[in-house]
Amino acid sequence: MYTEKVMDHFTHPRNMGEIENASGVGTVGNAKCGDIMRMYLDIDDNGVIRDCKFKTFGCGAAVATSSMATELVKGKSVQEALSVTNKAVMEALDGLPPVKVHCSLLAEEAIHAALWDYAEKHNIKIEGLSKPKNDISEEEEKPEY
Amino acid sequence: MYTEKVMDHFTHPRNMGEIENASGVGTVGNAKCGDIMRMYLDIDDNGVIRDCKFKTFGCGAAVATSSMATELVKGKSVQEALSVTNKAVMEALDGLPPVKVHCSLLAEEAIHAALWDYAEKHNIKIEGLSKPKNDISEEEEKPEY
Amino acid sequence: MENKIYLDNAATTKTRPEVVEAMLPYFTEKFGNPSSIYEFASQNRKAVDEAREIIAKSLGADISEIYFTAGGTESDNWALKETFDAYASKGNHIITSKIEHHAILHTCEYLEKHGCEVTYVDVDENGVIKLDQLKKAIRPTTILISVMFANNEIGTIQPIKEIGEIAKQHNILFHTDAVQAYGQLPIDVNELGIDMLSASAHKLHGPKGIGFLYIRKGAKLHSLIHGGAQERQRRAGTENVPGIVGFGKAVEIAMATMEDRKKKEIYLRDKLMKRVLAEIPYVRVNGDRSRRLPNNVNFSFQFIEGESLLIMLDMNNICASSGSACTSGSLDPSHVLLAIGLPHEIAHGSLRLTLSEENTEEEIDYTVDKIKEIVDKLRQMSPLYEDFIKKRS
Amino acid sequence: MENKIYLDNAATTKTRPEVVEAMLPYFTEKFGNPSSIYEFASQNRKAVDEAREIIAKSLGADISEIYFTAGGTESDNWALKETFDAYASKGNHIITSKIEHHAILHTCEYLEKHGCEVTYVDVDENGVIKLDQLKKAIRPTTILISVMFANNEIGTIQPIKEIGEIAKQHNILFHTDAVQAYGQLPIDVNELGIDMLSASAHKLHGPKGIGFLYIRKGAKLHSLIHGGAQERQRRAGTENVPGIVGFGKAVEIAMATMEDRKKKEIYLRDKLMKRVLAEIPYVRVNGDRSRRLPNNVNFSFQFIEGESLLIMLDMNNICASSGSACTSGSLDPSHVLLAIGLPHEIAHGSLRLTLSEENTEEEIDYTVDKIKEIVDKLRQMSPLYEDFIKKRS
Ligand SMILES: Cc1ncc(COP(=O)(O)O)c(C=O)c1O
Ligand SMILES: Cc1ncc(COP(=O)(O)O)c(C=O)c1O
Repeated sequence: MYTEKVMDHFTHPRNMGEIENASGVGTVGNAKCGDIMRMYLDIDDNGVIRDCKFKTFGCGAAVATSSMATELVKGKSVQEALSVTNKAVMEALDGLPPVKVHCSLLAEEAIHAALWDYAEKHNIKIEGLSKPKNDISEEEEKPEY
Repeated sequence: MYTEKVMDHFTHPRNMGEIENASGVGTVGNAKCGDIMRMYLDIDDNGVIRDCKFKTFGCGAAVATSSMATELVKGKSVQEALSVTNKAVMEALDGLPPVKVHCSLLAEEAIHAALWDYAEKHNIKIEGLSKPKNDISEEEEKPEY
Repeated sequence: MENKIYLDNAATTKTRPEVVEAMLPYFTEKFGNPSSIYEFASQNRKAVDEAREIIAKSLGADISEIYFTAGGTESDNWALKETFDAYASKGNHIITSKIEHHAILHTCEYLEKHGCEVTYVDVDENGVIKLDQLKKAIRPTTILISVMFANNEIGTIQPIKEIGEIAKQHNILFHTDAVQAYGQLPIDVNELGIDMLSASAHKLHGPKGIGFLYIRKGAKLHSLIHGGAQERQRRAGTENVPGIVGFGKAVEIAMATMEDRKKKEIYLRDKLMKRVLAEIPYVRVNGDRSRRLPNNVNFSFQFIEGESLLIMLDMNNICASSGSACTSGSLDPSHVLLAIGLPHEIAHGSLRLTLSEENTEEEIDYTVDKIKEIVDKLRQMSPLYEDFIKKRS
Repeated sequence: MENKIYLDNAATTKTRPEVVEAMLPYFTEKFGNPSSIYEFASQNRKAVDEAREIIAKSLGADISEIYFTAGGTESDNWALKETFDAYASKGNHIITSKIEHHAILHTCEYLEKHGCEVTYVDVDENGVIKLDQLKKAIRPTTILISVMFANNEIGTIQPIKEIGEIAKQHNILFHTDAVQAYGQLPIDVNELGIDMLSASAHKLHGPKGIGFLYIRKGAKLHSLIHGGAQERQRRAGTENVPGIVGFGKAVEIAMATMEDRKKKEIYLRDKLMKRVLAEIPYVRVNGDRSRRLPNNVNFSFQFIEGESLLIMLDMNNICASSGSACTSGSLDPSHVLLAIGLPHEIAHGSLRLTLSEENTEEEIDYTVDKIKEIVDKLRQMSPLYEDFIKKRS
């Protein structure tokens, strides 16, 4: 079902984890739909993404797209990162099954959400970035055991 | 599908053939339905069936019931022959498949038709015998090549 | 002959050993459910896709147009019932022929009880559909024309391309029951203008219980069998993987050997016909002499009844079939033989012999000898023959 | 482990070698069409009858009440659609449960579009149908109650006898989808008051593509699939003889080994449950603990998603299944898990393991070890787990 690249990024995710005191953190998706991605960005004073980490609740494609997205934005400027599209993520993974395309969109959104957080925290405006819509805080249901 | 007895009477039919100047001949059935039976009776002056022969156009069961019917009436008096029922024919054959029961009825009718013919020719009335309904002459269609 | 001579390949065929071979691993080794996501099952998904590809290619169709079913009957039911359902807003009229298989005719009867109007077009004395009648039958409410590719009893091949053109001109869907033709004749659904096509594996040396319906892209039919998302949500139920794999293999072989088989079968068929016609009086061949399935012979022997003939052939190790009422459990003889204008008693005396490439010339000669003997014996027993001879003399 | 550990027997099972053995002669040797009248085919008729007898006996039914179909899905479609058709004069209301298989639920949706009214009765948190709700749902127009014998996801066994009694009291037909239960649990249709029952061979180590519908004498349903006179005119299509023979053999073995299998499977199942519950935090067992199929385990692991879990298990050679949306191609997780009240994200984290007698204790231990490792790994990756831990500390 998945390409080798997807499987590789799923089983050996790059940059999985947290960044303490990150410059920006963004969480998108929704447990209801089965996918939540969180991106941590460490951005230096020149606006270059020094480090990027992720955590993901979701399917194999969700993990792989998160992993690949971190790879693609690392070392890039904020503006460059902004133009990393879901298509770029998919291409870098040698493609996704049609039913999984939404995972790559989520990865794009997660980066945007983290950048938005960074911009808010630092009180700057990033050209072409609007408030992300899919935030985990919008989620209604809570786990209950 | 057929019992051994049926198969035996089908493959080695008893009394198959014609009787010249028979005392009575009866033909029942209808080519349309795929079954025609003709019975020839040779009846002596005491009203005993000396000989009985048949010709049949029809399925295995039709042939076997004809054959068995001739066996059952041979040597019998006209009155006795009249009481040879389709059930008796079926029992003597160890049974017939349900869809073939009509063949045994046809055999009963064929005997009746031959007896009727005998009665008419000899101007006698046989107690309990009515004019057979299924005569080949009622058939509409004729073979046409 | 010691060995059985099987001349009933229109009823069903022997599954080829290569086909069984191909199926076997999918029972006990690669037994996974193709819908499962683990690797172990994905090989089955692949096997199903490969079979689908072989079949699509054999028809000039796209793989997305082939839907596996449990056989020709289900495919026929699906095509008719779901066209009726999906195109209700356009109309409720279906055109078919009088000589279709019961899988079509009984489905039509069912639909008639549910508001469908069906026109049953006549065939000529050779079993060829009357195209002018078909054209005249078309109404604004006609949603489907369903005419079989080749008849299962008398082997007549229909003018499919012409029907396809008529259907297209009037923007009507065209379904063909190709259960007998598929694997015997080359079929290109695009060339012939076919929108739906039914086939069944066991008629071409594949396994029983598996078939397909080809549905042209754009035809809007929904599922006949509802449930899981199998077959792109159009035919629910866990895929019969061994059956599908076997079907694919059978088609692959059928397509590769078609020309050679055809030649051999036509040679034997024609020899059989010629000898019977030359050596037995009062017999006719049913069906078209030239527009005919390579493996089909159908005779009517006057004065005798088919079931008796079959049983006696059986006792001589020859497997054949008849349009006699007695063999079907109904009272009337074959509707096909009646539709080509045979009187009942001649229809009753019919014999169908359907060959395969496995038959030998020796078998054919033996069969003719036996038919001769048996027909003669049964005629001696027949009151109809007696009358005929007496009248003649 | 080098060898694959197959824990998805609710999806499909390995065909038993004895079953394949029994089927084989019917492909290439005894390949005749059971409807043919010659001796060569009558052995197939007999083989079909024998299988039918084995199956009838296994249910306490009469042979004339068993109708072979292409699988559980067709049987379910048949029972519902043709009851709706045949009993239209009595009413148009069907009662079923919220946790039926899609073969029932999607058929109900189809029927709703055609004038049928359907009540979907709730289940409790263990997946047991609410009998009081079912009783209250009965109307004068109710023609059918269809409730599955045991659920395919969470293994809960329904109070079939009670439902049978309710149905009988109200003179309503009772159908049960026993696709998962048949062969695992003893079933007597008379004792339980079942009027119709669906089963599928491939769920009990028989072949794919063959099933049956039990129809109690007196129930008036007509055919779903129209055509030839097979199956006493109620299910047309050339009989899948190898499939039927294989089904018979599978049932014979299933009935003979039921008790031993059950013991073994329950032992392994309970061990699996106990170890997971003891060794992994934040997990729950779905389905009833005691009214449960012997071979079914269903967990929900909090904070993780099922497909990831499945893929990682697969990489460790373990075949399992999940109610996660991702595995079904739809967006919502399993309707069954939602019906027992699980929130979406917990339903997404579900894992179904379904055993067979072939599984070993070693396999179970290995599987638990792997689940532990993988769940831990996925939780380390999970933002939900991160939040949970942070909140807690
Ligand atoms: C022309 C035709 N259509 C349909 C069928 C039905 O196919 P099956 O019996 O495989 O369902 C047959 C064969 O029985 C056939 O000859
Ligand atoms: C409860 C239940 N009903 C029906 C079915 C459908 O059976 P099949 O896929 O064999 O048609 C299944 C299995 O998929 C099932 O588990």
